[in-house]
Amino acid sequence: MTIILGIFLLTLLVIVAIGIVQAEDLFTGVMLTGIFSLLMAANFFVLDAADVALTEAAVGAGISTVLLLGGLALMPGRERRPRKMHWLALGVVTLTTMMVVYATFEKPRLGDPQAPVHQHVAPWYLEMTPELIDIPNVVTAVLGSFRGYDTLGEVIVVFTAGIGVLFLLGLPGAVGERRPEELAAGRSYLGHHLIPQVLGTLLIPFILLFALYVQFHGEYGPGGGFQAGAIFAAGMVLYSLIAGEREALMIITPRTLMILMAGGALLFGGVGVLTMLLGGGFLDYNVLAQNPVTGQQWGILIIELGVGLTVTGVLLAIYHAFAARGR
Amino acid sequence: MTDLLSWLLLLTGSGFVLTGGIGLLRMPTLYARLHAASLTDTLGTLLILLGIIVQAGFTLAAIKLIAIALFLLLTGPTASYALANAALLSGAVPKARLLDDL
Amino acid sequence: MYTVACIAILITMILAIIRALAGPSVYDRVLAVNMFGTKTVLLLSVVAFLYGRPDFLDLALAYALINFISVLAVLQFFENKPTDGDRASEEIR
Amino acid sequence: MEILGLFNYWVFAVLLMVGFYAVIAKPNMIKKLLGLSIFQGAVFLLYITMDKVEGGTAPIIQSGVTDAIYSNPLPQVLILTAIVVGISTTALGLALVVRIYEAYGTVEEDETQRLDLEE
Repeated sequence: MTIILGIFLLTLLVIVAIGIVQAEDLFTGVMLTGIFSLLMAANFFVLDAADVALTEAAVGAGISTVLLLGGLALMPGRERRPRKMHWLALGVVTLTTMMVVYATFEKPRLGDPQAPVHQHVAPWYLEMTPELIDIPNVVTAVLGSFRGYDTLGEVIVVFTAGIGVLFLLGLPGAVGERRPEELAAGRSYLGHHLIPQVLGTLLIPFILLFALYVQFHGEYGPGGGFQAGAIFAAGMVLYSLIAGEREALMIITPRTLMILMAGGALLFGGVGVLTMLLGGGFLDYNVLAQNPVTGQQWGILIIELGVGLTVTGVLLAIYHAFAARGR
Repeated sequence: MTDLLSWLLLLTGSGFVLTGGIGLLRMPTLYARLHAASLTDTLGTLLILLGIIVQAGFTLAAIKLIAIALFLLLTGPTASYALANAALLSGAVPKARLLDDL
Repeated sequence: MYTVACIAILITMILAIIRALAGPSVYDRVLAVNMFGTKTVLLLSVVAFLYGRPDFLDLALAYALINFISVLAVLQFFENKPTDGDRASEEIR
Repeated sequence: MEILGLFNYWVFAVLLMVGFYAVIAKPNMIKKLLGLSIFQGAVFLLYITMDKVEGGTAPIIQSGVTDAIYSNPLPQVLILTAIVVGISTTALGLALVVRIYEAYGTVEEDETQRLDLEE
């Protein structure tokens, strides 16, 4: 059953991917990217990766379509020369596909417990997590503690990408800096649509609450800072859509966005420095409390919070940068 | 008894979901497709989720499923509204109204 | 039992993808994407029970909560960019 | 049936190359970005395929269950972070394209090259 479901979803994935590449209208391409992301999440779920599927869901449903549309609104929506085949490229691509497919015959089959990837550190993680950290979600344990350096690096990358977007597009200034008529001219929100407005106002608290649940429940079920940050940002994007960007920027001001972006990464790094000051290694949470296991749990809780803050800040700042450019 | 009820809900739900899919594919105009897809979407979804809730009994999972059903019940029609509005805004006039104008 | 619902949902997914690829107007595609989103929520809920790990319903909950944001973004996109010549030509049939 | 165990890898290969085709053959930069995200998706799929263990379940330890088989947590950690990094970098690319459009008035690669040569 599982394997048939998987094959089915993967085939759809390939069809949609070809559809994206062949779409003449870029808007169509962006919409198909939405389906691509949904299929990806379903595939991850079928392959027993609940955390990854939740991340794909949070990012794909709430953020990526909105961002791509925000970029597309600033430029013409069509490719100039639709549907021209590039024969050389097609040849190269076909040849490489065949080579990669040939190479896969050496790979272990799907789900083979003897595959090399399952022989290395993974069994150790699965075995030692209950003893050393004592939280049910091994993915969170590996993310926060065993491979904390990695995660810190990724957070810095996200932060850098956010800074890069702000360098290129500029963050909208504080609300006072804009002339009122300038703000009134851009009717870039859905305030006059009553139904989305009422419903959005109703749902935003639930979305934000759910984001907090995902953030702090990450040690017990699928979730964590990355997912929670994306969901929280999606909630604020929804607010920005229905109440106007100006209102949204009054709640989370550009200054606050900066503090969120940098603060999260600093919090993460700060925990590392703190553990060093307390006599442990960098990001060695054992020293944070009397009991090493409690220390580990505290450390993971704090760094996940840092991750969540940075991801929220970066995604929101990127959204506002694109939206402000459109006015 | 529970099994029978849950079977019934899941089967009718699946029927509605399929009808919606066929309607989405086969209806002749955009607004007809919108109509076919949005109505069956809400009903079929609710029935299937109810069918699972009956199976789950009174657990945390059931509460989550009720929340999912509630949110889908709210967001589905809103999305349809937003979509129809976007279509209308960019000048796609329903066919029936075109006939009236003649 | 879940398998029947699963198959119905998967067939509907194919139909939605055909509509999304065929168009003809952009709104048909958005409609198909939206419908595909609801079907994914259903599929995830059903599969979570099929696998016997109902604690993974969080995933379906996330989709149920935030999937319609993209449709609202589409509405806003067309409000800001009313009718450009390209799109008017492929209007509704 | 045994050979179907490789199907995920074949899909990975095809997706990878579909994305790559968009990057090298399509002149439109937004299309290139979409191709890049397909490419990214293919890599995610490869990693997540490797985490699957037959008869296993997601690596969230169930209390009271001792004989459960869990899938490999390591690829999941790598890809979980990579998805968020992926959307940030896509946004960065999109920002670059927006600036290119503002400077050249087009997002077609060959046209920007021609405009560069004319200067």
